[in-house]
Amino acid sequence: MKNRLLWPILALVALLLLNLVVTPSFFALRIQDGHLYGGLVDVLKNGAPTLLIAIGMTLVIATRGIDLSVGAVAAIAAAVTCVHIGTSPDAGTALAGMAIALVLCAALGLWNGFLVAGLGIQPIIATLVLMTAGRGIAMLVTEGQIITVNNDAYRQVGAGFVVLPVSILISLAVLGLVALTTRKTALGMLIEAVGVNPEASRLAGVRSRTIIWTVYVFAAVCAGIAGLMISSNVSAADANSNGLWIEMDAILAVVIGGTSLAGGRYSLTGTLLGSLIIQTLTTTVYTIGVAAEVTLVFKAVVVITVCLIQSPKARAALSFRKVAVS
Amino acid sequence: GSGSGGAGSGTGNGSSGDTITMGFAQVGAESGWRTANTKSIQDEAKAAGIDLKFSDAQQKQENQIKAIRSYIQQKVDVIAFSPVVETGWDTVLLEAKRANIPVILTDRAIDSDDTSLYKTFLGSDFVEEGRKAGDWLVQNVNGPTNVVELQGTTGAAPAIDRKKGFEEKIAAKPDIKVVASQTGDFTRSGGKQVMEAFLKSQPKIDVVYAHNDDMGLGAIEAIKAAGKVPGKDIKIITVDAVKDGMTALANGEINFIVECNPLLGKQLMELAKKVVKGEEVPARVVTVEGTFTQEQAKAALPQRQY
Amino acid sequence: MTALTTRLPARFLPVLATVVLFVITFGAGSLRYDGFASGQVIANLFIDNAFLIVLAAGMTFVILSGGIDLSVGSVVALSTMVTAAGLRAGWPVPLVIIAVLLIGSTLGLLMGVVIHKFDIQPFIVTLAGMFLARGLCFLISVESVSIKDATFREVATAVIELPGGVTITYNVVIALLVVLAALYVLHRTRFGRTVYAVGGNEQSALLMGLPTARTKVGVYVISGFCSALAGLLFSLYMLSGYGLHAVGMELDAIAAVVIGGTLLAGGLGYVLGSLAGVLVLGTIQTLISFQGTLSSWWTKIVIGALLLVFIAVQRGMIRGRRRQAAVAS
Amino acid sequence: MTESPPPVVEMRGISLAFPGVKALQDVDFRLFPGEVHALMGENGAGKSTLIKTLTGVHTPDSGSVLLAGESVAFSSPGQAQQAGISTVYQEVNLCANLTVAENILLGREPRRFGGIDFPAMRKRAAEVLARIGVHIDPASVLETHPIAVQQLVAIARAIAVDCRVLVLDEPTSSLDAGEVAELFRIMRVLRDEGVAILFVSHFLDQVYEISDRMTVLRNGTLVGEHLTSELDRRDLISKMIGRELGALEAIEDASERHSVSGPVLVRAEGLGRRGAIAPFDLDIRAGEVVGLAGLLGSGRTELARLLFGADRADSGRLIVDGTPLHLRGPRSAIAAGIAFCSEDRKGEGLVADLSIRDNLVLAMQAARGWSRPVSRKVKDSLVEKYLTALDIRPANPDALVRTLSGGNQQKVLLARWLVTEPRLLILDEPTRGIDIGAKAQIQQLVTTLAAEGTAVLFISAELEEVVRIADRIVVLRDRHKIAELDGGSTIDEVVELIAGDPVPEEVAS
Ligand SMILES: Nc1ncnc2c1ncn2[C@@H]1O[C@H](COP(=O)(O)OP(=O)(O)OP(=O)(O)O)[C@@H](O)[C@H]1O
Ligand SMILES: Nc1ncnc2c1ncn2[C@@H]1O[C@H](COP(=O)(O)OP(=O)(O)OP(=O)(O)O)[C@@H](O)[C@H]1O
Ligand SMILES: [Mg+2]
Ligand SMILES: [Mg+2]
Repeated sequence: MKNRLLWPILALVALLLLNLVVTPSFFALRIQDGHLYGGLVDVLKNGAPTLLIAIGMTLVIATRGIDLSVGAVAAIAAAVTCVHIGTSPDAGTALAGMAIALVLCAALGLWNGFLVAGLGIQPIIATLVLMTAGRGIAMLVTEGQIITVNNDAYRQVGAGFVVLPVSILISLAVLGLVALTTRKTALGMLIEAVGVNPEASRLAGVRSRTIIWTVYVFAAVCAGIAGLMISSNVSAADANSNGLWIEMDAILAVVIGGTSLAGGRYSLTGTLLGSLIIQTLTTTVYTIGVAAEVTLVFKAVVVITVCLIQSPKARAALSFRKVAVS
Repeated sequence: GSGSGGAGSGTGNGSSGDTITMGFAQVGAESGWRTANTKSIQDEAKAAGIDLKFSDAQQKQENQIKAIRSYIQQKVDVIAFSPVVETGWDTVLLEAKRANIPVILTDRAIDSDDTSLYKTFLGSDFVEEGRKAGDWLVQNVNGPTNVVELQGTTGAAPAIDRKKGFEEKIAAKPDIKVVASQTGDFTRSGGKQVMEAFLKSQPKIDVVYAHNDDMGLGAIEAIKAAGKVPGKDIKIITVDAVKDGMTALANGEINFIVECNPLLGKQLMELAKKVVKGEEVPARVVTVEGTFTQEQAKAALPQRQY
Repeated sequence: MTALTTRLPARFLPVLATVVLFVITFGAGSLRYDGFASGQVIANLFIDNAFLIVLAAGMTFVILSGGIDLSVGSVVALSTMVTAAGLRAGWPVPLVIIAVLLIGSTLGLLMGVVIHKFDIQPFIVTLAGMFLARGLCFLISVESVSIKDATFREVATAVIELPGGVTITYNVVIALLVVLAALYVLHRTRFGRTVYAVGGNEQSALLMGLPTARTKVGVYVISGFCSALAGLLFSLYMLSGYGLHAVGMELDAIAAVVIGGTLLAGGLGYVLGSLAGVLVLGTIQTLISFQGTLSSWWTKIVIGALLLVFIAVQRGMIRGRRRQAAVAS
Repeated sequence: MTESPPPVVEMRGISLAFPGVKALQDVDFRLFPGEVHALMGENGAGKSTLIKTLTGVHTPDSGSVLLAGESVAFSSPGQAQQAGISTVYQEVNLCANLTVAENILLGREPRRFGGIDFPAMRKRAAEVLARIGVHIDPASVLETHPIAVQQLVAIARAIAVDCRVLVLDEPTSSLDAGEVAELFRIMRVLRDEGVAILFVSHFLDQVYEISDRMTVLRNGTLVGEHLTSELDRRDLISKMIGRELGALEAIEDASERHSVSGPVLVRAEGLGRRGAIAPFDLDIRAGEVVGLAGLLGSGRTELARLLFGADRADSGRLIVDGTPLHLRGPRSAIAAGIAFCSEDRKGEGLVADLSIRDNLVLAMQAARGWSRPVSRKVKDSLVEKYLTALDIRPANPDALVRTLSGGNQQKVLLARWLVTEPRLLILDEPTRGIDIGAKAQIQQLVTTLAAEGTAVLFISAELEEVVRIADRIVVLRDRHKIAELDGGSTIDEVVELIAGDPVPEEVAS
């Protein structure tokens, strides 16, 4: 278990070191306006939404599902909140807006859960419905405009600091909460059981439907909060670009973290590492000055290298000669 | 509720009646700019009494082609569309030509040797926009200047052209150097993230050139978070002139905006009527576009519609 | 009809349901819109989706084997880019075609080998493949490149007249040939059946002594080849090469396959289902452009809603049929 | 040994370790042409692992494999197959989504014009099946058949080709006497043709009936190689378990029958499901062991599934403690104190990727709901209790169930339901793949449970077992309940009923 996480950690460290070599100031931290400021802080702050969505996604994937709609749900949450806030600078309005948005997200999660657990539709296609329509709904809410708000309370969610960025604190808190809930209760085990062998779980009396339903709702709420972070970070809701392709990043984070898309055993720590690796990669591209044309090739090379490092088989193949010699 | 009334059908062969049927294949609704563009076209079509068939291609060129093909099938009187990419239109436009349906391009020309494929092209010139931005910079800075560039989506035509035009102009002054250039995908979050990274990796940044207002607005947030003053410590040039950008310009956070006008509707409808009647139209109609400094922005802001 | 359906094994039901639904949707469109019920509209469905049909056929192999290929859209883009750049550089057409097909198959082969040899999840490997292929496009050229080659243009604009004045393009013919070939390979060859076996239970397939390694790598080669071929068709369709072509098309292909009744977990599904799935997606689009009054956001919402109606009804039909079949037996 | 022909398979000094387990340590093994060679040992002794090492599934850490005198190192089962080693692995390892014919012939299907010739393939498959006395539609999908039929299909696959070596790892665990006889007939024919047959079974009768020679493993080490004729049962058992036999016999004696007259715990009235089992009546009393007897496919499993609510009944009702129970699914059955231990432990029983501990408490936990976790302490004590009670090996609660030997997996599944302390325990083939010691243990467990007031519904393909332990025997035929017999009945009586005339039409639904 610990051994398995060693390699993602190494990959992350290697990426960070690459930054250090190219930009020596990357690790520099200073206090700016009462909070930490520096490259690492950016990684945490910008990685927070992906991490949050990836946490929800981990549980969904553990039940053998997948949720493609998280990006659209994030956009809806952002749109609803910003439209609700409008020009108001009130903290109360912001809170109310966020509450409405998250309740809506929970409802969207129920909807996904209904399609998957209730109607038995394959998750990828069931959530594709909301992925497509959801962005339309978000645009309907904003009427295709970017809704800019000027609300300090709202700004805190994505751009605020309590020494560290508020967004990463939220994501880590959710991570801790999920870790605790799944470990201290039997939820984690039951989720894995449903993911590994749904029929055996049913015959053992596990409420698979309720569990599947729960994880989709949870994933949607996570996506909603992430959407709030993304839009709060720039104080604007953009129904088109908020959370665009974030489902791919989240799934990638989960998978790099060692959770199999085939369901079953999952690792939240792995997901945390996966998210950090992905965000570090993105930030690295900006900091070390990879030309825009080469960015994708660079990403491809890094992703595949990270995976090769992690794969026991690849390592065995690489170290084979050494073993043979010694 | 349902946004799709029963209207819109039942036209089919509009050539017989007086009302003109226009098929408009929009790229998508990927930005506020585009939405304003769509709205202008829809409003002006209504005002001009033109029956508009509108389709949104969800940012995919192939969908646009499909829509155009379906307009040909529906025998509309005139087809208009915004080709975000220059290439890839020949086949379907040839079909339109065979079906005797005139085509108007908006926004951008196409790259085809056969100019008979379309009647006219109405739109802005992205390279020119880049040049305007470059011009302003050349005239307004002295001494060594480090510029960071926030590019649009890699490969997107406005991104390529605005970069090209800009580079063309600043080449005249070797003091001006683009020290970093990265794509911010035309979004605020993208602009902010890239700018955050630039602020850490570049020791000295004097100017930000953003390919659209949104990335510029994102960059402003990043600059503020770094404890610098946007517009003063770091000058900002953007393109588009949407309302939010203009507000920032009026507030002194942006220094210069090159306009890219989405309100093509009126001109388009006029052209369409002429084209359907068979009148001669100029092969190229340039939209009226200007540039804004901070003072001009303050004056123009109250009338800004989008 | 009932006699037929009760005799049909349950596994054909999703495909059947898709086809029936397609017919119903099309009928509904014909009633609602003038000019919808024409042969050319159907032909356009094929013309406009020929490349997607080819992609979906390749994707069917991968998904049947229990994998997934996210790189297909990017490989299409890369293929258009290579085609356009190659022709611009004056390469002869056959050379371009061979080069494109080789590049696509090689990419598939590489991904397959990494997936199999190093036991890395297909999702990541093909996602990296997706980045790589699109990145290579931009390395060739950031701008779009027009295809001016005369032969290419001729083939692209040539039409085949069918009885009734309906015209189709060569793309359609190629796409249908690919479907036929896929049908043959999947159902008549050992490789095809092994694809199903591996998708059903890889461990068992291995213990049964089947060549799982070759099969697993093979499906990615096929998918890579199909993507390259789809890229060629796309080049003919667009007459241009561009790094931003076919963005997100992998999702369309996957959606078509899954709507066609193929199980994402592998082992169950049919190419004909995927073909029906593509046609369904195409019909939804045609319906929307015939409606012609939807705003951008309503377009998305309606696409989602139609998709939902589609899969929900399909699901209902399958369930109902199963129950009926159980009662009848 | 003085055999003239050289061994066709020779394994020398084979060692293989899995993380935490030394599965094989320096094992030698020889297999001669024209013999049936039984590989014997307790659950987890390493039999399946040795077989998988031979066929290239596992690569040994050390040691060598010789085939007809030549050193071989297969890297996949496919290669072993090409070299003439045909294998039936312990769990049914076929592709449930393919047809029966494909499962039998895939990889060597008849072809025409380059493509598979399906009519010929079905014909050929039907022939092979007929050889072992199975008559099912070769075009049907494998997963529509019960596990026993699947096992027969796996055997058919193995004998469908000409082979030098036939390996059968517990092929008979789900089969009833008739099919076993059929299989043995084929095995004898093949042996006489010079095929070397490696056979694994926990049924000593079968082993003594068919095998010429045996190799005994214990804890991954070689105990010895013997001619069957020279090793009697007592010695064999003590070699397998490593101690004297006394303990075992004591257990067997304990399974005394008694008649029960307690209150009716569960009553089925006209319960039935079309296509599965005709409506039946059944009373099960607390403390009673009811055996279900019938041929393969007679509907025993279907009956059990209805009682548990795994399938929905479309007629009749179920009465528990005198009040009708509306069975909405397994959950309501579990809540009413009913437990069902499925015959298909791989597909419907265990959660392979979870640990022994999690599998053990799964049903109990599911009943409590996710928010009330079984405390670590309770878990540990339960796990501890059942690991020792059922002698599950390795006794490491964190080991993934996937890595256990077949017999040990079966024990884990059984333990899962014992943990819930059910009032009615339905056991569908609970002794499948379980070694002789453990089998006696389980039988005794059933008796003890019954003595403590638990009702047990016991299904087994092994009639002796049913007759020995049941207080009452319900006989099924062609998916109809045809008779109930008292505990004192003999096997012959039961067999007569099972194999009797077809059910008259009017009884059928
Ligand atoms: N893949 C694996 N990983 C870890 N341990 C394993 C694995 N496969 C088998 N083992 C262990 O190796 C030992 C031998 O198992 P094996 O399956 O060979 O037993 P067996 O003799 O066939 O028993 P049974 O009669 O129950 O089938 C067991 O302790 C088992 O837990
Ligand atoms: N999933 C299924 N689909 C269709 N028919 C089935 C299915 N499962 C079982 N059957 C059929 O139902 C009949 C009863 O099967 P069942 O498993 O109840 O028999 P059984 O007496 O328990 O036999 P076994 O000895 O195999 O356990 C068999 O004829 C079988 O072919
Ligand atoms: Mg075994
Ligand atoms: Mg049974």
